[in-house]
Amino acid sequence: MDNKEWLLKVENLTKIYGEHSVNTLDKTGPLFNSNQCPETGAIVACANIDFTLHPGEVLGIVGESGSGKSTLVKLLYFDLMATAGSAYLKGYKNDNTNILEVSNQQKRFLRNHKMGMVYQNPRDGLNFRFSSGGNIAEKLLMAGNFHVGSIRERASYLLESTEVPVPRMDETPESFSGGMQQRVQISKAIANNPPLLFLDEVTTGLDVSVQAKLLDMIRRLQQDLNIAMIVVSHDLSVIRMLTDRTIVMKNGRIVEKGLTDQILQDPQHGYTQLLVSSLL
Amino acid sequence: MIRETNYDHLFESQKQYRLLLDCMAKPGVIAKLDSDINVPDGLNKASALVAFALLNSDVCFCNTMNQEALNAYFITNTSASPAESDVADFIFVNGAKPDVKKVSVAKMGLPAYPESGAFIIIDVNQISESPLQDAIKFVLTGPGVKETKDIYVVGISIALLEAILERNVEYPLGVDTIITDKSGAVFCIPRSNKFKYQE
Amino acid sequence: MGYVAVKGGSEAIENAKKLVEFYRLREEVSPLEVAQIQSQFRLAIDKIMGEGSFYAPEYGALALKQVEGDILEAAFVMRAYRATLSRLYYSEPIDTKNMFVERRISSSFRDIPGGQILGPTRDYTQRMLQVNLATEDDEDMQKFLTEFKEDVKGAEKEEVQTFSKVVDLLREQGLLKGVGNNEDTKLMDVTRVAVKYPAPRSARLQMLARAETGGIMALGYSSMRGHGSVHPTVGELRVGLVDVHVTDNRKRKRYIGKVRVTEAEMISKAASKSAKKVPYYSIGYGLCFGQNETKGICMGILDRAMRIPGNNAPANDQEFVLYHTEGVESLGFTNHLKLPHYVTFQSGLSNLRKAVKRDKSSEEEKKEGAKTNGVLQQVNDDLI
Amino acid sequence: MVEEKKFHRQFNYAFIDERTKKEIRRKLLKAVCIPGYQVPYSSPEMPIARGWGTGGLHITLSLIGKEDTFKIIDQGSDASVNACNLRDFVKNTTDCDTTFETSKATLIQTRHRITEEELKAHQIMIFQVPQPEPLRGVERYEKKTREMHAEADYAKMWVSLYESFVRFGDIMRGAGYPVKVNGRYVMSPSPIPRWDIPNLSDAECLYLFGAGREKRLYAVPPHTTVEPLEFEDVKFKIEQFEGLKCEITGEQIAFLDELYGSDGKTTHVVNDSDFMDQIKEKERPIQWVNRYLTEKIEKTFNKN
Repeated sequence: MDNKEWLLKVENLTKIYGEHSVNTLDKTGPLFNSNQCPETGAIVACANIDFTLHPGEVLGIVGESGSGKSTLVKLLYFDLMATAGSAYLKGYKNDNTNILEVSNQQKRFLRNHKMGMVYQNPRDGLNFRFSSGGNIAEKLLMAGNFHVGSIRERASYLLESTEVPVPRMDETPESFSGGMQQRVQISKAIANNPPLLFLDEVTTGLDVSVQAKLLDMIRRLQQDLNIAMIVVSHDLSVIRMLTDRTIVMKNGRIVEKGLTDQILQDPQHGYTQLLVSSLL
Repeated sequence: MIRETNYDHLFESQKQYRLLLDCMAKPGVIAKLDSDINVPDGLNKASALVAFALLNSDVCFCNTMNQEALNAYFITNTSASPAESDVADFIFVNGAKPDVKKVSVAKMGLPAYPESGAFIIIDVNQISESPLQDAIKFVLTGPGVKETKDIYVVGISIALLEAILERNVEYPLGVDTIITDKSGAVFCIPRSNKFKYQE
Repeated sequence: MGYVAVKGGSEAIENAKKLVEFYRLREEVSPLEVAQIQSQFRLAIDKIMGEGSFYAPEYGALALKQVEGDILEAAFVMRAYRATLSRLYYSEPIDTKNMFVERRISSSFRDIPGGQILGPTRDYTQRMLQVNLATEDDEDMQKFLTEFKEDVKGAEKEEVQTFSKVVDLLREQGLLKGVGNNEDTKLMDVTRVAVKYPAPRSARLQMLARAETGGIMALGYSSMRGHGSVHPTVGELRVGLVDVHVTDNRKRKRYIGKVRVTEAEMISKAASKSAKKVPYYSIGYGLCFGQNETKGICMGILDRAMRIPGNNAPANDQEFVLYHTEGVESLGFTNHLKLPHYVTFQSGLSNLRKAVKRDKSSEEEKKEGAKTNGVLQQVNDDLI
Repeated sequence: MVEEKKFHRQFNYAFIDERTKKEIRRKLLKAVCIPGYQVPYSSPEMPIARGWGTGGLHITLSLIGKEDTFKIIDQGSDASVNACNLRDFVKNTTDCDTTFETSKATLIQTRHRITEEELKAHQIMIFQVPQPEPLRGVERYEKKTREMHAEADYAKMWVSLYESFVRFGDIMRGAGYPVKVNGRYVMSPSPIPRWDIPNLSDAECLYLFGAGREKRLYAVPPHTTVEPLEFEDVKFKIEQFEGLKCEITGEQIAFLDELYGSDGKTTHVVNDSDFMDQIKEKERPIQWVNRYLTEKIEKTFNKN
């Protein structure tokens, strides 16, 4: 693909918990089937992650729990601090500023204007003391919209497009079903049209029928808005349904990447083969 | 070493503090500080009175001029301890011949606790509300100033002003400045003030 | 008329002051002597000194007399007085290993080197109202004292009672790990600087030592009952006298006197953070003025609880614990509700009236009840 | 005798020791330098209970000198019991002049009101603050609210105002309406009514705030912008007192207290006791000028 057409570039992204030694990275990973450094006990959540995301593209990240896939998006959304590595966002400060190293105020700006995040647990992405509309308003207020009328208009529109009954806008998400909470979370995440959206295991824990509807909705939304997404899931059927390209992770490392169709039809790495066969 | 025996640490420091507070609240207002004290050479009396009003053993200071005599004088009369300029709560500077390097590393506080930024006390020759020869004109704007306020200062180096402006780029982080002259006049520039200067 | 009634402020205060003095004395029982209070209300004075953070038994007794026996109010008087005294020196850390022990128990071991010493305690007595005390007189007192002295004759002059620590036994075996509070290189004096959160351990312990006994008991108890996970054992509880030294300006160590303290070393299990995941014991520490074992123990529980990461229980949450167990501050603020609030109330009232008007005129009457409740709640929130 | 000495001790001028005064003075200067920012300070115990004005007293006693004339009001009244008690305390420990007359005072300590009369450049108004943290209602942890101020992250505050509008049709903040100072810090003005809020902005006098129990000091210097938080389409409003007037003076443009007589009848009187006395005995003092008040004046007198 044309080099000009990137949105997010990630290089050598690494997160290690605890004290690590020079050998930590060499003695962990899929080869050792372990995240834990045998010398220091440090946990390598993810290491040496490189990839490029294109505008409007949907990238899947798949792997079992502990593979580092959630850590990866949390690092990019600044929920966690990276141990090493860099990330660049197209259009932000000449495209060449490592967003992982900017000040907290700048990070806040990026989150408010350039990114959205949907967490597995709606409580992480929504404030349950606020109404659904209030949650969406939060994102809009932070992007500088201080007009209650237009905030409510936008919130209604978003809730409608995510299939949440608009009359329930002023209720707190507490009383909503899990699927509906997720849809409110998605509305909030895309409230100010961010070019980049992270989805972290958003269907995990929901009923199968609810899952299918939610995935459908996400796919439609993605096509309508042409928003770039990074979709994290342990579930290959989610990856198959939503993504164009896929990264397979194990023990904090990338073991395979490529077009989703290709990976599903012809998995190269033994671990991916295992995943695919379990899907069948 | 001079121990100031005439200075009244209760009422004089109260009175002079009130003048300082007024000056800090209204940048550009000029107050006169005076007292019967014998300041060592190379220090404006008003700067000594600022020190008497604000320093004690809870804080540390860095004086960048006539070090030995002034350090002894401050220690004796205020109980504050001397320190390097990057940790000092108060930095005393000669306006005409400043040690700019020391000012450029002054504490500017932390985002959650910006008040730990230092006070910079600058000795100059003369301060006036009306134009003076060889003076630098300060145009002050910000909290405490109705629209703008002009102040003329003789004996202050541009490099020093640049260093202070540089420290105050990321408000609320920054340093707060107190300028005194040989006649005992004093005015203040808090970090919230966006001042400009003209030669 | 309301307006005039408010104007009599000064006079009203003067009369209230006289009246409370009258209430203190009106029964015409001879005035309590400070020495009587000091010696016979020993445990009350200990509490007052702890919560007042001022070790001065005579002043504590005087304060208790002044406020008609309200311990927290007396602690408040002590604090206010203490705040006017200049802080000249910080003492050297006291060494409780060299405590002159009056009482010392451990519940972790059946026997400990030096033995368990019950000392003065009501722990194992029956709390029946002792009606004979109603008629106690000087003669009774002398009789008891003479008999008691007779009883203990011979045992009187044993060697000085200092003992090594029970927790040292565990520490020597590697079962007890240090707290590792590296943040505390310098003592943070909570009476001289406002605490910043997270607070270093030196600040946390000081604040607990000054905290209201009932307050820390409630939170310490909550932690044991299931709101949190501290299941402690008394490693050692000791009460006794310790020497206090200061270093003067010329770096000379000076002995300045003795204070009585209660020290509690509470032991609880902690998971290890290291790779091998061997659990070990960790200490919760309590130390306060005088004999106040409830406080020592609960302080130990809370010291431990506040080091558990996460705020999943009130006792683990340092902001929650430290802000709300500060007795003198809680006392003042809860009582400030007695001050007039009519301006703030008026301000909220005007909002409420408007909202009720809007509500009535609005067509959707469905949620009327719920809405008005919400409004009332909001008005209450405003009345700070 | 040692015992005698023990119980005979003089207190320092203005009660607080000089070392603590200096600390408070330094912190007040910093508060002035960073308008609206809460500076932590030692806040020693006073012989007055926490929550009863210790923060205000710390400031007053650190500033006061022999030349000062001190006035103190509580809920607008000089004669309310707690104001009397604090006035006595200040008077006894400093021997300074005290007054009820707003224009004669150099230092004015207050609880929950700004005087109805406009303050001048030489005057300092000192607020007793119960809860200095405007964000406490939306975030209970101090560690977090500090971070929020550091990053000027006021999202939660704004959402709470939005929610108030959604639930009740208006921003239901009564007293203590949150304001933004100098375009940077969101600040609690202490529980003054909304009536007083506009007078914080671009004033001639210096405003100092002391929260003793919470150990925080902050300031609004003269000629500083103080804006109540409001939306483009949902605005801040002051209390209106529509069609009401003072039973005693007939005054219509002042914050009014609502009184209930024993016959159950409601009457209103001017809240600011000195303002009322001046109107009754001398002449109406010069009042603050702000656009909310101007609107109210126009409305009131056009109607009549």
